[in-house]
Amino acid sequence: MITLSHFIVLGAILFCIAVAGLFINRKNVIVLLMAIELMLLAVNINFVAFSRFNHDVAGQVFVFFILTVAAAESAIGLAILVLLFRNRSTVNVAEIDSMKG
Amino acid sequence: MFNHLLSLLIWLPIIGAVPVLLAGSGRPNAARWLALLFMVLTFVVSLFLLPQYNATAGGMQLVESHVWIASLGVHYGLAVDGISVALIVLTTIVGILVVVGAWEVIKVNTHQYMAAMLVLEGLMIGVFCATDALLFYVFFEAMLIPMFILIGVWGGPRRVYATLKFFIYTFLGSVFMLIALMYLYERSGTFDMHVWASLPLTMKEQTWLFFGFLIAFAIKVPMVPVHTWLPDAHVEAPTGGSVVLAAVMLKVGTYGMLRFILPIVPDAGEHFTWLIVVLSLIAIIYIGYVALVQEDMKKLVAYSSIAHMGFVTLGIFIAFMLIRHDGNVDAARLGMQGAMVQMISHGFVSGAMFTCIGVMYDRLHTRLIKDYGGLINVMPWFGFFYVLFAMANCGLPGTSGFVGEFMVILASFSANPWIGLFAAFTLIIGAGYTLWLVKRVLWGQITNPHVAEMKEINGRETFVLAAFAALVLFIGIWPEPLVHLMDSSVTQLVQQLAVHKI
Amino acid sequence: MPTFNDILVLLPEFYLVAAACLLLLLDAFMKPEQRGVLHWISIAVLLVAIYLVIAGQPPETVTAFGGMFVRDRAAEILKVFSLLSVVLVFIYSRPYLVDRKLFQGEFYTVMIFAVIGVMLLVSAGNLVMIYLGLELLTLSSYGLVALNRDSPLSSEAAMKYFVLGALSSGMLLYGMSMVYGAAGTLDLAALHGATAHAGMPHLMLFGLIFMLVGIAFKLGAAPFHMWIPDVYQGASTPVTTFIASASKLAAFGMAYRLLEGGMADLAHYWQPMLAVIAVLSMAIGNLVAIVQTNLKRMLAYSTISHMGYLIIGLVNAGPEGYSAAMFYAISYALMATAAFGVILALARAGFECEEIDDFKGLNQRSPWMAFLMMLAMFSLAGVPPLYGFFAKYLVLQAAIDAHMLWLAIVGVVFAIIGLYYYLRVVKMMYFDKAEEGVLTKLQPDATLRVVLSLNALVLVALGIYWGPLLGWCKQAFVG
Amino acid sequence: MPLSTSILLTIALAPLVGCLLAGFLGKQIGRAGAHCVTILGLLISCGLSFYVLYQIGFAGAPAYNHNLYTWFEIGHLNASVGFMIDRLTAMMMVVVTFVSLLVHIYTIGYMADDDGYQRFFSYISLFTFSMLMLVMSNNFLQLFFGWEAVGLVSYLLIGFWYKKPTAIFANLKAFLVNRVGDFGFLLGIAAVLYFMGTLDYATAFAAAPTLVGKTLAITQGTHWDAATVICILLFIGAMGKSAQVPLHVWLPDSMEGPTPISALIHAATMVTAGIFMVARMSPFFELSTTALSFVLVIGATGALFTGMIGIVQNDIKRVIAYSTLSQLGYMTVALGVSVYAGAVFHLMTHAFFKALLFLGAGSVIIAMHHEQDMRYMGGLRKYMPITWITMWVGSLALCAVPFFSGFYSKDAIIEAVGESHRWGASYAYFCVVAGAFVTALYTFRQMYLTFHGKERFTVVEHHGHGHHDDHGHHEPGVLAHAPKESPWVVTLPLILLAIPSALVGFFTVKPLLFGHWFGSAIHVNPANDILGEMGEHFHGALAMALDGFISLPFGLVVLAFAITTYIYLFNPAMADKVKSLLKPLWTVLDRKYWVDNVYYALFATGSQKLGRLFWKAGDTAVVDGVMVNGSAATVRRIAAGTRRLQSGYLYHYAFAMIVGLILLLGGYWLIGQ
Repeated sequence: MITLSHFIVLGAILFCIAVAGLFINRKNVIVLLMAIELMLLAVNINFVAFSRFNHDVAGQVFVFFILTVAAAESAIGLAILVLLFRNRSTVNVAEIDSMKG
Repeated sequence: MFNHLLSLLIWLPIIGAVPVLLAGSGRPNAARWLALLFMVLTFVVSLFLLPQYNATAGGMQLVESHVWIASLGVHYGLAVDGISVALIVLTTIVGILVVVGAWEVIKVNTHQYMAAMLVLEGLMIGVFCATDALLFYVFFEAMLIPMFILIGVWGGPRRVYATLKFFIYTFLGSVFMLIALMYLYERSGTFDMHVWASLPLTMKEQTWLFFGFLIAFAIKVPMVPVHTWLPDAHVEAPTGGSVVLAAVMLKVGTYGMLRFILPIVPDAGEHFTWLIVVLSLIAIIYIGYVALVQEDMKKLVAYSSIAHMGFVTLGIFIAFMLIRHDGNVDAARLGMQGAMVQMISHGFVSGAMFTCIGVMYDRLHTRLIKDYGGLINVMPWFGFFYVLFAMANCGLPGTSGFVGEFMVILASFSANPWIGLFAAFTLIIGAGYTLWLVKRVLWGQITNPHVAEMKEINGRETFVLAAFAALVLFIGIWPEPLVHLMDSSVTQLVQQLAVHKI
Repeated sequence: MPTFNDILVLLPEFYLVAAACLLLLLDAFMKPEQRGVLHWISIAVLLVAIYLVIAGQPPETVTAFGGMFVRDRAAEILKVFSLLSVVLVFIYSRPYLVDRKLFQGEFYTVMIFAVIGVMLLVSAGNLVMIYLGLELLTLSSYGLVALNRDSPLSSEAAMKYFVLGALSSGMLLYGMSMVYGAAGTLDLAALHGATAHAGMPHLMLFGLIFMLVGIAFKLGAAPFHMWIPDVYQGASTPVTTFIASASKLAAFGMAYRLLEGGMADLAHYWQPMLAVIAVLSMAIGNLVAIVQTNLKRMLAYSTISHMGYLIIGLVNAGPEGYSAAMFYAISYALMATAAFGVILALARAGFECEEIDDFKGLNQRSPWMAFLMMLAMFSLAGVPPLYGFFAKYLVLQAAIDAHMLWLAIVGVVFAIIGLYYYLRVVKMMYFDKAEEGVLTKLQPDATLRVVLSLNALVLVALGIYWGPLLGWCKQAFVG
Repeated sequence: MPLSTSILLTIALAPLVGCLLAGFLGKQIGRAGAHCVTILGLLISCGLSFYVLYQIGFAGAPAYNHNLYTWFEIGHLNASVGFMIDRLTAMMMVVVTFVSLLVHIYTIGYMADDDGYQRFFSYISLFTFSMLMLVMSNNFLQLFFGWEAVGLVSYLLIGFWYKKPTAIFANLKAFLVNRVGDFGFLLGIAAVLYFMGTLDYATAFAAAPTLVGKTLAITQGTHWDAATVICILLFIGAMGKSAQVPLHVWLPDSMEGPTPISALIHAATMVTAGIFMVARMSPFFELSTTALSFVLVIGATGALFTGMIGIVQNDIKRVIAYSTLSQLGYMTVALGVSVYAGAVFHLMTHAFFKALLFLGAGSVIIAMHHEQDMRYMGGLRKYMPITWITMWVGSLALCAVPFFSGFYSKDAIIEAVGESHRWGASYAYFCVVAGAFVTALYTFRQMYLTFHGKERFTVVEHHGHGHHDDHGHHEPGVLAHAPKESPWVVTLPLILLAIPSALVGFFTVKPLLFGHWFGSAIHVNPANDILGEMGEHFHGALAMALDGFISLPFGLVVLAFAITTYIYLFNPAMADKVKSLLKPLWTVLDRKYWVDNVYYALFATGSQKLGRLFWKAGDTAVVDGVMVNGSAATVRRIAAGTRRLQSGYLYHYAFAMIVGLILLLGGYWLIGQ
């Protein structure tokens, strides 16, 4: 029997992976974008699961909004990435540290 | 006009700063004359206070009260009692003398200097009038800005250190007062200081509030050990800045004690009287010794200011001992009155001393004692004034410096002979550092060839010094008008001390 | 079903969306040399929006679209000041943009979209609306930060902002999902009633914490503040100004909606957490600002500390506190526009005027600008009689009101430390001599000067007479 | 006829007007103008003082006691400025104005060539005003005003030649030492106020008996008798002003000032203010035998030991200065045995003969072109006969040779001490008797060295133009012109002072000492009334003088006369022999018992060291270093550390957010617990 807990745990695991991806990854900015997508998906799983178990459709509607925004977000993210690469000739996270302190 | 006399006094100089600023850096003379005009106008208006204020009746008079911030119950509340009137007149007099004193001395950005002075004057008057605690705080803090600019822009080489120290030090103290004010507001729902005076508070509350207020005012006064900003600020400040700082701004600290600590937290005040008394005595003796060995004239006078302000705090708090332990109302009034007279007197004496140093500095561009010597040979009239003010500084009878010290020592002795003894020690140490300074600067052969070229004071400088001299002598010879002006207010303060609030 | 009334309630927002689209079109058909017209039209558009907000203000709180959208006093005030600050940003930035060849239509349209995001966010009545408003604002902001396409710093800042912003939205969403799971509703008003007896209290609180992270990030409070310095520094100054003003108002609105609207019953959980965040923000902001040499970066840290003070107001969790915090947010927006405005007024092609040393001897070169900057600095430092003091005063009072005297004391202690770096700027301007080679000419734009002067003088005026504004803020929360 | 206020005001203010005119308009009115206005002022003042003395002392006018104006009024405490004129005051006024008048006249000659002519007149007139305020006061406050004001003028006058390093050292020293006394004095006044609740003499004196039994808590459990505390504190003031041991060190140094003021201030009037004050306060002092014994011992010590220093001095003025110290000791001794009238009597005679001696010394100094070292004098009697004769008159009076005024006052004191049974009286008796011998020794030595014997100077004519004020720059013992008698403005005061020095004692001893002339002005307990006892076997001034010839003190004077005559007239080499014979003693005296050195090391150097310690260790190191700059540096260090957290790396930023999240979760867990 798959219970709500399973979904929540799955969501949590995905979320953790995404978050870990964000701060453990020291190579490529693209991976960060992927991690962000993953994080939103984790959230989506939560919403869908809760929606299903709460018998409330609003959560699923929210998921659609999230998906839409995520698409826009990715577009902007990639655009910024392109810009960054044009200016800095690198997409290495460990090299983006000209501002600090 | 008389209904809004106090508002007029506050805003006249502040608004006057606008045309002075507009005169711009290109027309320094216009700025000077305008500034002088507004200072004189303010002074004239402040003179109206004397007939308008009924000294016999006492209490807060010339009340103005308008709702300022309705939702908080904050008022634009102004009123004066005798002490305020005296301090306001002191402020306006010093204002004129400072403008005249800076006449040709300030050559760069004259308009800004004069405008800052005018704003400062208005704010200081505001402090002495405010009956609403938040308004008081606003004036109290706002004063820092023009003073910061005055010292920083026209100051000496280490002005940055000095101004930052001055500003942060003072700010440090006042924010704790702010907390205390907020607490009282929470308790009472008002900022009316009069209401706070009758607000019952537990000892624990009073203790915290006491220290909140104390740290603010102790820094402003300044009391040992939070005094080190003052010598630095004085040394770097331009003459006018030093004069205002010593003559008026320090009084704001002790004035605050009168308005906040005494009526609002009398029981804590009584409990910690020993602390203030000890700190005051340390200021008198320890600072006296420190003053003795200063090599910079301004630093020396600055330290002597600290010592003299020690008498003010001593006089104020000795009243607690006298009232609460001995029930000696007359002696308490004497001590308190002594503190008040000392405040006014120190305003004139220290102002004059700093003006004198300014006169010398303008000629030789050094404040080090060792660069001078034998000044009397070339500047006999200056020497006359200098000796006069030096004597006032060491409390010679017949000068204003004596009156307050005398009263405070007498009252202290009544409270406890040992306190009187230590306080009276100023007679020796005060004379020591002041006259040694005079000896090294004024007397002797001229050793520095540049001193020989120094010119006698001109008419403008003579006017300033003579005005100070006249005031110093007047108060010294006949203090009764001043005492009478403040007497009923002092009596009320003393009566308030007797009220237990727990 | 949505009615015409619903649309009327959202009239300013609808109007702005339409106007933004029109502007976009207009820009497409406009010759580059006619952009000046676009500038004025944009300003006019915003002014009309302000008028619509004020004129259409309903006598009491109304909701639209089934509670998705709330139009109340608080929202109105925040909207007015956000719009106003964007107007200021437009006015201040024109010469700057022209000098850098950034004077393009998309700046205006994207900015207007961002402010629409602000308006939706502060009026949100539902978690979905919160998210959408927030995303509209932040996505626009990402773009704006990257506005200067040729600047490596800008793109770096945009990247950092983007990644961290996405992370924080992710956390916010994750929190929302849990809250949703626990309470079974996305509607804030419904949440309000549901939080106390939610089926899964732990889930609820977990959600709360994740949402707090989202709020703190948006405000820029420590330890979620890391993006602020880099973004402030890297973004072109007009954008920084926007982020420091309208964006902070929005963040406050979001915090208010989530905390008071949805989570008021859990206040005793989030109060201490926010208190810790406030202390950390004040500490880190004020401390690190001391060692900065770049003025924009210094102001960034100053923002962090100011957000700490703002949060003190939130910690109160009562009308007193919210009004203080709102008052604070408004004051901060005005002070930030003034301070950045001076930077913008002094910057020229090839000279950003963002190093603190660039301000050396400003009083000699341009006394009036120095004076305005001084007002802004003293106001930021919280010295009376300037506006910033009263804002600080109110939040500290709110802390005492909430029986958190210690928080007020911590607040003032850090205010003292903070004082130092503001004074340092004044010191540079007034006490130091200008360095050789520093350009001495000002931007000649008269509108900029007049408006900037007004902006800075308002700090004095509101310092002297701030009763009505406080009254409005109070009314917004007393209800 | 009661005295009118306007007369008294005129007496006090006439010198002040003179002072202001000469001081502020000195350039305009010129030298002659300056001395004219001041002397005129003094003439008025002096004449009216004599009138007042006549009225009060002989015409039976009642004592005057009225306030002029209120200085301040606080509650029941009224501090006023006013005059109290009784016989004591009247006598003092006459002494002060008379001596001052003569000094004014004398100054015309003495300061003739000085640049600061007008200034000098202004100062001495100011002094007269201050001194009059002191003696005429009817309350403690004004007393203190006068007390300090004379100190101020003394300060200004000692440093009159402000270019001389020694002068400006001396005036600072004088002021500071006086301030030590004033310190006690002020506390004494505070004590009076504390116990009496008033500063007014009449009220306070009337209430004096209530002091009996009152105590002052000094520490827990220690209570001191109120009267004793008051009296000793007040007397400390007198010790400063009247140069009593151990506060005597300033007076010899004060000789750096011009001679007229040495006569006026540091001999005749100001230094006797302490004596006057104690006499004035007799109602208090009579309450405390402890205090009186203290007074007695201090005075006796001064009378003998400071006089001894005079023997080894070579500076003509310093000899007289030490003699003044010694004579002030006598007066104090008289106070100590409750013989206030005797003290005041001696004060008066001393004022005349000591002023005379100083002015005579000044006359010699003029003649010697400002050479003050007696080793370069000798044989001057033939050059300046008037000075010589008048100085002998003064010297004989000083040595208390019968019939001279000094005899009556001093002998009475010695006798009274002999009669007294007060604690310390026998020590005092030894001191005053031995003091008589010492007095004679240094006086005759001085006379011989100055006026008699061989001339120890040479006259070199056309030795350039010796300028008047470059004192000490010329070669010692070489004069540009032969010494000559001083002009009449100098000799006239000498003569006018010689007359009372010789005669005043004879005529006034009866009323002043034994006739209760002072009446209620001086209060003596019947138990302490030694003068009363002595009066029982007083049979007139003549008899007293004749008795004096067979008294022990006179014998000692004769002995001293013989010794000095032998040494200085007949065997000058003997002086050096005695000196080497008594080398240790001589060193002790020459070093003035090392008191100056100890004080200098302890107070001047010590204070500076202490000050520097406070400044560097307290203010600079602890307050500024640790507290102020230290906390600033700490903040800065923390800031620099915190700054490093902002590493610039995205993953660190993200990590910080995660940490924050975990913190909050942890916090929640904590709350949950």
